[in-house]
Amino acid sequence: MNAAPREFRSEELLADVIARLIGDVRHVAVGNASPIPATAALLARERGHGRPYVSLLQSRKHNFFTDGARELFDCAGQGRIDVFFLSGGQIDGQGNVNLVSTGDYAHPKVRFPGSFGSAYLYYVVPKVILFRVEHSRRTLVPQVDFISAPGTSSPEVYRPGGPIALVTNRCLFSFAAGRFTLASVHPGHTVAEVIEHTGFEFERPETVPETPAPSPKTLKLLRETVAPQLAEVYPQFAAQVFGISVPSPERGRVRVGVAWRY
Amino acid sequence: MNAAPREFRSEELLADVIARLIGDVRHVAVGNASPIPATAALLARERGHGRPYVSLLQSRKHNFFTDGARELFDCAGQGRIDVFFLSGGQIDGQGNVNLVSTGDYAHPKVRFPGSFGSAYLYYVVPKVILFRVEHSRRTLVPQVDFISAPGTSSPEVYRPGGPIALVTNRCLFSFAAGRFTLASVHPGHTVAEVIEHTGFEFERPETVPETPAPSPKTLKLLRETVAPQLAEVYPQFAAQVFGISVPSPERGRVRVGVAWRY
Amino acid sequence: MSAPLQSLDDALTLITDGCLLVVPREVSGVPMAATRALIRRGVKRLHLVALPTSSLQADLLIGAGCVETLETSAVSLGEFGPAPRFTAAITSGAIKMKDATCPALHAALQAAEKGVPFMPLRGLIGSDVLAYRDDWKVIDSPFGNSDPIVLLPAIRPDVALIHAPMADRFGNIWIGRQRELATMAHAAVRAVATVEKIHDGNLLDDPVLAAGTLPGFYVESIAVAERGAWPLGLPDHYGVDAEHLAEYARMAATAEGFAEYLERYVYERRAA
Amino acid sequence: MSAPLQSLDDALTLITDGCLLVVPREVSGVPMAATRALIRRGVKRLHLVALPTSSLQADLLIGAGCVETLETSAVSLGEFGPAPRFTAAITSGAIKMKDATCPALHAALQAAEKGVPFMPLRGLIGSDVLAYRDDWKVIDSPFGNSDPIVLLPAIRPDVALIHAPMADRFGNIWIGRQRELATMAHAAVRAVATVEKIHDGNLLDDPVLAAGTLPGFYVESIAVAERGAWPLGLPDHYGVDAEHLAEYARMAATAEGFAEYLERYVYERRAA
Repeated sequence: MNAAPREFRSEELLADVIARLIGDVRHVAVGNASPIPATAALLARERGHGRPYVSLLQSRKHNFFTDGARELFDCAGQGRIDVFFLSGGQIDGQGNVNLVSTGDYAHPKVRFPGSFGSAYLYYVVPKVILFRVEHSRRTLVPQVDFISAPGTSSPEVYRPGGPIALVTNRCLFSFAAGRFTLASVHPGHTVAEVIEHTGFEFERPETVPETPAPSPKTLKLLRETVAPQLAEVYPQFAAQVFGISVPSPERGRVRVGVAWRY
Repeated sequence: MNAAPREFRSEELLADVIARLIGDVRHVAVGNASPIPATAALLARERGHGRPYVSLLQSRKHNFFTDGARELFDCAGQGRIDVFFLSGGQIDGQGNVNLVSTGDYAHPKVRFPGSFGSAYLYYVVPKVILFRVEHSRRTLVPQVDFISAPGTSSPEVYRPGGPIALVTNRCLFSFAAGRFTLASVHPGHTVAEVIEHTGFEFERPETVPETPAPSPKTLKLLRETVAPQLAEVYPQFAAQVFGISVPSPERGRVRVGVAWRY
Repeated sequence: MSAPLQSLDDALTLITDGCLLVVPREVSGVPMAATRALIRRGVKRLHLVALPTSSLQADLLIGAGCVETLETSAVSLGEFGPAPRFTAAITSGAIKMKDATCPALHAALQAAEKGVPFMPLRGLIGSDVLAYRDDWKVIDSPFGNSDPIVLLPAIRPDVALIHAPMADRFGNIWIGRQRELATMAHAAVRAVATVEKIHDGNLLDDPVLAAGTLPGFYVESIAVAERGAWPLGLPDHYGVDAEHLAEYARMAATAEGFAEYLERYVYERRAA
Repeated sequence: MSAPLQSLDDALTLITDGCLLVVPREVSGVPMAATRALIRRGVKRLHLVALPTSSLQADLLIGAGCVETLETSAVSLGEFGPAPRFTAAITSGAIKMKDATCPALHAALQAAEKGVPFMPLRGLIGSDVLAYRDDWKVIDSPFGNSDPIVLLPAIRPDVALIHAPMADRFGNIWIGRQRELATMAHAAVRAVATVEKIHDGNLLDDPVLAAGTLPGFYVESIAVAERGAWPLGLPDHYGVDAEHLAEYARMAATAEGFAEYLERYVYERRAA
């Protein structure tokens, strides 16, 4: 339709990619310090005219839980959470995620915060979307040093959930049958670059499509409708990316993905 | 001290007996439709100057639970309930209680309401006081037809709790090592009468003492201090026994032990 | 999520013949108006779980022939005597009874709430409650003394049916201290509620009200039923109608009297 | 029960060296004033359970040498980066770490709440979280498909330490939606709380407040600590002090900077 280059930020592209991955589901939950997945979930809700239900766990407004900190996990165990997001200090080609440490567990070289709910949610949430902005051989490795949660399980293990995709700053991988497949490369990036910076092996079709840029309609939705909602939870992010500033007495500054800097 | 006959009602005697059994503990819980145990618990609290803590499960005022209907059982499982009361359509000489049915379970002759929490609380509450006003060969049997909860358990079974006594309209039995022992006979009743009306065998000392009548101090406490508190939960009982009438918009009439009439 | 507010009959359409239905104990806010509506509609073959006990509600449903299986710890009219239709149905073998004990039902619902296949429970060993439940298992605990412990399979009801003081137009329901109502809704596939009234605004917006609120996310349909627990009570709102319960106990003592009760108080909707 | 209201230091005497202490996650109302008081007193060898994660609180206690064993799912300063003293203690081997996952800690506390020796949990199988926990067991579920499932032993803390908006003179504490605070108090042998203020009257007398109240029966001691969660936030009351947390992250990046932080903000009581 429109071959002219459009102006958009990489955060907007990533949110658009993730919103498509979310698809038509009932309930998306977004953990802490995840402004881009939160943007994507709110975008999906706008497109779906109120569906899916979006829980931003860091928010008071977009968070219906009243049974304490366990309710998210109980809710997931009941099968009521369709989509969740996970990241990792390391992610490997089998979909294993490592949120604990590198090197020997008893004498780690680098310690990450810890596994959070991954060792449970990765198993029970049908669509887990892996999200790691930094796409490098340091983060995307052949084999994680510690399996916080495995990408797949043997058939006797109860596992209605698992990874469906991995989104980075360079590309989108889909995940099936225990392997990643390069699904699309983001505008401005190349397949060769993806191969160079990926520590694990992955499938790829002969021709790898380019990730579609966000449409003008999507950009308008993001900037005019989603951004103001986001500002309650991620004021700094909303200001940086969308130029939206809403004073929030309850929230401090948000730095994207900083927990994973090492 | 005082050899002159004193005027008291049998409910006052039973409450006094039970209050002594309660002893020095932290927390007494009283189930539904149990006005005499409730009277005893409130009497024990008056004597202990606020200790034990008394939970009347039928009350809003004397009931601190805020975690729903399960909190009583969780609380007992935590070891926070020291005394509880159970009754039974049948009670046998091994301390087994039957709250389910007589005859064959599949084709019962008489059906009682059901086991309630007995199959749990009898095991975990340290002092369970059995209370059955009707002392007859129909209620106190050699062997219950259905064991809602057993009087004792084999050593490998986790069982910090169990029965310590059985109080009836005729006497007080203590319970230890899987058997009842006649501890005292209430004024106006005899050992011969107890033997005649008890369906199970029990130990008894050569001389069986008479259950002490409530002291004037106890009667004063019961009538002036306990009865008004009781009226919130058991208005009919408080009116009948103590002549106290407090209008209560939330409560209907209470008929003592009527659930066990058959 | 838009408000699932409906008429009473429409709200109850989820409760179909053969449904595994969980209802609360007699003092937690029993949906009696909804129960009468279900009887009028003629629901059949319910697997009724009363958490953990019941009084008039189970007795009415049993007497009206709506129940195939009953799973609970006790049915009784309390101060008003035995539950006559329950007692008659058990002695005649008209319904299948799964006798339980209160904390076992709480634990089995919590298992479904937590998405686990079972929950352990102390007690029970050596009782006939356990002996007659072939769906309950005993294992040696792999911790501590390897002592035996009972495992109870999760109960995941098709529908949880509750009554509460109020709901808002977003489907949120204020349940207060009756937190077993939240567990029921979490454990069930779907929750259906009647409420005394509609609260203006969003219950989750006020932190004090939110603390006692079941989020609308779990709630499929809501109908307003004023005094919807009558003749039972609603905690902190109204007490039991003692005269009516005494009348019920008298009438339901015989099958004929019970039929007359249904005619007068259920089918003719006089009191609904 | 009389009111257990005490001074902060007196309220904390229950938390002795070697104590198994459970504390709440970073957004539930963290007793930071109490944490600073514990550091000033020099508590040692804590077995600290953070339900299910922690931020500044665990980092401070670890840095100050109060912790022997840490059991939690994650420690991080969130937007302010890694938790530097936690990270340093793990890489140097100064503390024993028991890595968990959030729902496992919730389940283990609920096991203690329910008086059962263990709770089952889905997930975990095939993870190194499970591989490194020799206190967790796997059995084949005796229900359904005999599939493997993890059993977690109950965690029964000696003390649960919480911070909440208010308490009354009867020891009741209003916790609102932070219901994990109730589970912590139920599971622990004793609960100790700091609160922002004292509520006149009895919290249990008002059904709306009662719905969010932890009964005083579980509470051993309470101290008033205004802005007692600072520099963390208290839900619906105040937010995090972002400048302070950024300053902490900078200072605690080195052992020397952390010592200076302690001197300035903990020992000198400037901000307590």
